[in-house]
Amino acid sequence: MADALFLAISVLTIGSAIAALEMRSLVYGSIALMGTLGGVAGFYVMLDSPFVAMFQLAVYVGSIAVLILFTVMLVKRELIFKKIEDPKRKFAGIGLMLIVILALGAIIMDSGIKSISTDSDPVDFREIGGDFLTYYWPALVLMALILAGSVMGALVLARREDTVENEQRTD
Amino acid sequence: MVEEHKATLTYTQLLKEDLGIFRLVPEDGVIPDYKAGQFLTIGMPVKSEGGKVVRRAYSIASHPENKKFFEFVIRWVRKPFPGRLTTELFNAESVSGVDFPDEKEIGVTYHLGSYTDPAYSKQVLALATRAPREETPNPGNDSTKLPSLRDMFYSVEFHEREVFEMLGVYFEGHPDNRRLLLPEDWADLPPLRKDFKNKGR
Amino acid sequence: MAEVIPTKEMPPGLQVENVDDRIMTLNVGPQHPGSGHMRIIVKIDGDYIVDADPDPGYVHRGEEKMAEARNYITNIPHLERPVIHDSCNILYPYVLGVEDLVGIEVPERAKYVRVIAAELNRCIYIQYWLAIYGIFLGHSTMFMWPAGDRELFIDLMEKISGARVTHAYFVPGGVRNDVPANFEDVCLRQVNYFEKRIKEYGDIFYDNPILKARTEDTGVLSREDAIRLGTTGSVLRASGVDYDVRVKEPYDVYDELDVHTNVLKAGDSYARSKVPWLDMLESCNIIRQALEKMPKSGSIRTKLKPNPKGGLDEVYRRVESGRGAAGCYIVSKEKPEPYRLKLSVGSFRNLIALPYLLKGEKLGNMPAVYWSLNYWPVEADR
Amino acid sequence: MSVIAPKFRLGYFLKGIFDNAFWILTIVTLAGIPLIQIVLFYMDLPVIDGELLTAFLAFTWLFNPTMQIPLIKSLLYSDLFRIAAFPGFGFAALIAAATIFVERKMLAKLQLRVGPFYCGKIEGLLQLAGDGLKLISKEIIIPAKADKPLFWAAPVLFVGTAAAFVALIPVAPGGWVVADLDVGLLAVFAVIGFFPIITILSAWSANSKFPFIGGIRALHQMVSFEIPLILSLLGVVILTGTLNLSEIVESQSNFPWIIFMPIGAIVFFTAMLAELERIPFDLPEAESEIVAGWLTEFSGMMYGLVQLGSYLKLYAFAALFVIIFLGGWTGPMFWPPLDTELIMEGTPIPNFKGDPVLTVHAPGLPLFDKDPNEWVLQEQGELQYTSGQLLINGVIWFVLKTVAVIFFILLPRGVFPRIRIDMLLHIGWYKLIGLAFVNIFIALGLVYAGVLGPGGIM
Amino acid sequence: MGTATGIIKALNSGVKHLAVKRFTLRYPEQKLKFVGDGYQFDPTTGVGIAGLKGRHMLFHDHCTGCQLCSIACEGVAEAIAMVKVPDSWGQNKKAIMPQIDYGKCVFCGLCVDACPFYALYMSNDYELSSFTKEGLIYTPAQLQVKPQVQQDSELIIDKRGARHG
Amino acid sequence: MSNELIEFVLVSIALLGIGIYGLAVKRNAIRMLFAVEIIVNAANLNLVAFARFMPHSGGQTLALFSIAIAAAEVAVGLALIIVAYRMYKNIDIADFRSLKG
Repeated sequence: MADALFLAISVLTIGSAIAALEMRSLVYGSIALMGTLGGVAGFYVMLDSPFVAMFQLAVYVGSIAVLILFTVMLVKRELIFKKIEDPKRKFAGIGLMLIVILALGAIIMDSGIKSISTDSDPVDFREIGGDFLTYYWPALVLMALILAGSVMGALVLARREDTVENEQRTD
Repeated sequence: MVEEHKATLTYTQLLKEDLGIFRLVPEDGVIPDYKAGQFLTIGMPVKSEGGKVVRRAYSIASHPENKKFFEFVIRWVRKPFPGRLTTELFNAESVSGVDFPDEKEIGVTYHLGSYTDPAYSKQVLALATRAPREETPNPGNDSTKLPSLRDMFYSVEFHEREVFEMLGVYFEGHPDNRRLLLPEDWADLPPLRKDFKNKGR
Repeated sequence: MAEVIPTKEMPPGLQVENVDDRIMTLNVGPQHPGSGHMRIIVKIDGDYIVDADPDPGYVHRGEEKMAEARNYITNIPHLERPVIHDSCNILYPYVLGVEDLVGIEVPERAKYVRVIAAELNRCIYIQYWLAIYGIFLGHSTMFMWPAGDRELFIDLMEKISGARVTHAYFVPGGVRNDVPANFEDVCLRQVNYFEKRIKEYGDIFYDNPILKARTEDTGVLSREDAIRLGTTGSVLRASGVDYDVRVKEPYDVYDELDVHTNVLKAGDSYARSKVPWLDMLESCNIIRQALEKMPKSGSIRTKLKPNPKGGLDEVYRRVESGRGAAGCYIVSKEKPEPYRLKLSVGSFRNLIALPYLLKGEKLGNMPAVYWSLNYWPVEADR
Repeated sequence: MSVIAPKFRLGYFLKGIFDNAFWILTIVTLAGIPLIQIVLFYMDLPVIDGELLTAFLAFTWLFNPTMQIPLIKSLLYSDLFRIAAFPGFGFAALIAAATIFVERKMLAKLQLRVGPFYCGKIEGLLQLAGDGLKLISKEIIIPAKADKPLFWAAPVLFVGTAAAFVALIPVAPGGWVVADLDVGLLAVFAVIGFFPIITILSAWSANSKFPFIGGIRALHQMVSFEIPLILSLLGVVILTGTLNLSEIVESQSNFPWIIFMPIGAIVFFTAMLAELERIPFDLPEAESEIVAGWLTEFSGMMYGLVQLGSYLKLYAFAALFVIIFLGGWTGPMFWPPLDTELIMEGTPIPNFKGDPVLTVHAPGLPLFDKDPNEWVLQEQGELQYTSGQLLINGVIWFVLKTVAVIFFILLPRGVFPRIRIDMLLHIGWYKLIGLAFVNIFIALGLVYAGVLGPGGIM
Repeated sequence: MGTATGIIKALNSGVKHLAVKRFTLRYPEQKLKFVGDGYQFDPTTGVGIAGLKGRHMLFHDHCTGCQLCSIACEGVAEAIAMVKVPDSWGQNKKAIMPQIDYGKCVFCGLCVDACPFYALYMSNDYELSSFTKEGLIYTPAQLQVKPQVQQDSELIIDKRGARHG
Repeated sequence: MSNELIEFVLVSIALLGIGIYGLAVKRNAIRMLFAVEIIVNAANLNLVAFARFMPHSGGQTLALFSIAIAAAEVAVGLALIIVAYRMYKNIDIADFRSLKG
């Protein structure tokens, strides 16, 4: 049963990843990307780490997908269908992809992780919380600063040029 | 800049006991260019005041393109109004066009009131003028034209649009001479002219 | 058509250079829950309205043209059609004008009955208006309460005239019929009850902090602009101009009654919506005074000749209706029909303020500003 | 004189009904029964009295009166029942339907009118059923240039997401919840995050201006109010130290958290109103500005599905408020506990000679029936309750509290006007987030002072 | 704090009204009571008598067939047509009487004012709807029938609000 | 736990390959952002998988960090795309030539 589930989720993940890049419409592409992200969340559930899975859903689907959709709708619609793609480049890309997959796959299959399996209990998410507050606290603070800075930067970038004039108007 | 001319009274018609039409022709015969809403100061020696020349300002009612005479519609005011007409104080109560097919003219009457002046606010001032009328109207492109009063009384904007579509009087200087109430593809006569017949009646 | 392309003045800061993809044109109406029987072509940039162009005329029926084919009496049921909620007040200037033309006197009792009927009708209209103002702002209770309490006044008008909305009650020379026997008691009782009721409106609507935050400082019409645009009625009085035809140029018996003019200074949507509310209280006050001073018996109608004719004359009379000054301009040419009849109504005069006020507002303010102008599309179209 | 429809013929009417019945029967026999068989084949089947309950066995037992009770019991503990009926979809849909009825009648009462009155004879009870029938029978109109797959999918996805939200809500002690996750609260946030996407997708796919403006507004509103929503619940998480909703409820057996965190409750309630698009925050559906917002182009049952989803969402949010701040199902018991022996052993009924021949268990089968495998008596002080009693008591308290919260969600609709979008965003970003942080600091203060939390009373 | 008190005041007002009696008139079960018998013209004072302006009533023994009602209606609605009646009356030699089309009538009552013989007045009957256009045309024989109108409800104002009882 | 580590690693490699393909082929800025997201997710999957099979909380912690930073990255990236769209009226990175200096 679990194997069938694993197969289904991997097909969903990889298929929607390909669809995300290859769909003609960008909106459908973003929906397919949501499928990929949801599939990865499914893998996390299978790996007994529901905390990360829910975090993935909440962050990726709840905010990043919304951002992407919003951007896609902001840019003009005709551009979405404009397809500038070089067939040569496409074949080169496929070749590169195959090389990466084959090389990395060969290396991995050769290495010793092939037979690793475990019977130990999964990590409780309370431990993660503990880690965050004890060992990783400087990283946590740094991440908070990075997040705040990046969001502010994004706001400043995406601000409309005439906002200053608007403020003058309200004065 | 004030010029004095002598003029003769050529025509009077008493409409009511206190309202009359007077036409003046200057003795040198030249009518200067003027716009609607401008006025003329008329002075007359009054016997009861010992022959002193009393000057009063009267609005010109005739059309600016009319180069034959000045026409005035003068009402005898029983209670004297104070002083002057201030354009700021007046607002258009209504602007109504009346079609006079017999006289080949279209009259436009501005009813003006005041909100701030306590004396004027009790009354409504009627300002009447006329424009030539054509049998086959082509609104905007024929001689049925009047200068717009919008620059003076801003509130006449929509009223003049209505008169334009209902009677075909084109208001020169009005920035927005468009249809207001009628549909955009109205191809019949302007409906308030007398030769537009009510269907079914 | 040789039309001049309109160039509207824009508030500073909203001039838009590239119009291609930022501006969205919305057709608000005529089948839009927030428009009434008209269309407003709104151009928005983000949430700001950069241009608004009202397009009335969807219910234009040519009352003025039709009136030229009917005599002075048969015009009565037709002229009240533009505002059936305020039918007495829209008929009032016409009746006064015809009385001037024909030259008849109105009995004293009829004048009082007319004043009472006009004030009752003003309450009916304002409650209807208030109901729609409530639902425009998403306050469904304010839709239902005035619509229900309106029944008090409709019942009274029905007792007087026999019809619930289209009364056809005023005629040149007086009124159509006498009031019923115990009308004074019933009227006093219902008016007193309504005065209690109107305070509840204040609790739930006018003192509501959300409503205040929403409508205060939106669509501000300054005193000078209100005069310059020629607005009238509650819009004018909300901008701080003390003007009411009932006080300034009293008709019938308004000069014998103590009429108080409600004036607010702010000139925003909130003030414009509050003035009619205060007007209703004032109407109750006037009704009470008129009931007191009314002669208990007497004639209520001077008989007219059949097919009365006006002289070669023109007349302009005006009254204060629920939406502001309502005037009637009649040109008569010695015929039983008017040669030209022009209704000058408050809605049409206030319409000019709509594009002026909407420019630079937020889209969310559009219903609040639009309906606070006391605009009744059917009346403006006539 | 008064004929309802002059062209009405009884024969045609009956013929129409028979036609429909014929086709329904045909479809059921040809497709439905095999489908049921297949489902039954793949289900995890329970073992009853040492026998594996197969589909065939179930059908034969249906006609055996003595075996019906075990069958019903096994059905009660199956996953299907939990998802479709009791703590899941059916229960929520029932409360949602009751909510619609209460909303209509209460608003009508507040606005001095009658409300639905004729349909269903008693105060318009069946009005909702009538409306549902109308919506089903209406034609579904899709705009010509709409993006059809997304447009069709949006209402279904909306209901699905709302049902997933409902599945996370525990309603009674003993694990009466569809999905009992350790990270239940985080899962709730993950599910809430789906709503804006569905909204914006449906708004975009309609290819119309008013839905698009409504969708953008809904997006702004939901995204900006998710943050205070999450922050306002963190105080409770800090104090209880768990994300499991059932454990959060059990931590409130002495007092509900609203006593210590009224600010958090107010923030959560306000954010909840905004997430639910209820007045005064119903900007996405502001009908006087943007016809019906993102619902403008929906018609027929698509509109009905969206409404169903939004009322399910309403129930789920109210239940979440009850679980987190009002103590969920905890409350005093309504009746004294049953005798232990009565439940464990049953009551022996003697025959006329006085010999016990038949043992009858407590009434109210199967809730009070003994089942040594699943039912364990729980102790509360000296009194002992069966879990069936606890279940009923818990559900009653839960429903009472939820209805009270729903009342307060509905009440603003009659009292407040709609606010403007910039005011809404201002409230969300400036006031509510600040208040939520105040709430978190209160919780942290209580923890560090040792009053509550892991080191305190708990 | 003004905001908070305002919100509480509004909520209080809303909750208070849950106990106020409903205003709605349940129309087919309850019917409003009107003044008098109907709108008619009083010959003694020369003015009308208040009452509901509903369907007309025609007194055949007063009607002279003078067509004044039809002329009065001409400019308003053109709802009145004069038709032949089979039986003849002494005062009505032409044997024509008004027939009223309620699809056009605006219930203004000018025809009642115009009738010099007080043959026409308006009754309290206002339930005139019909499924066909022909059903709205009332012949003189139909207009003669006095309507059976049952009205009982009146506006009651007491401490629990105004309502129709 | 019936699955083995190698399966997750293989899925992760496949995702990585797709991401590299997207980065190499696509010239649409938003598509490239998609590819980056896919690569980040592949890495996260590896992190969590290894953390599960050699039980240690570090992997999940790192994955959480990674998710949070990815959110920030997407926000900044989309803002950049919007700015570029406003300047060039296009989102094809081949058109962003003047950015080269």
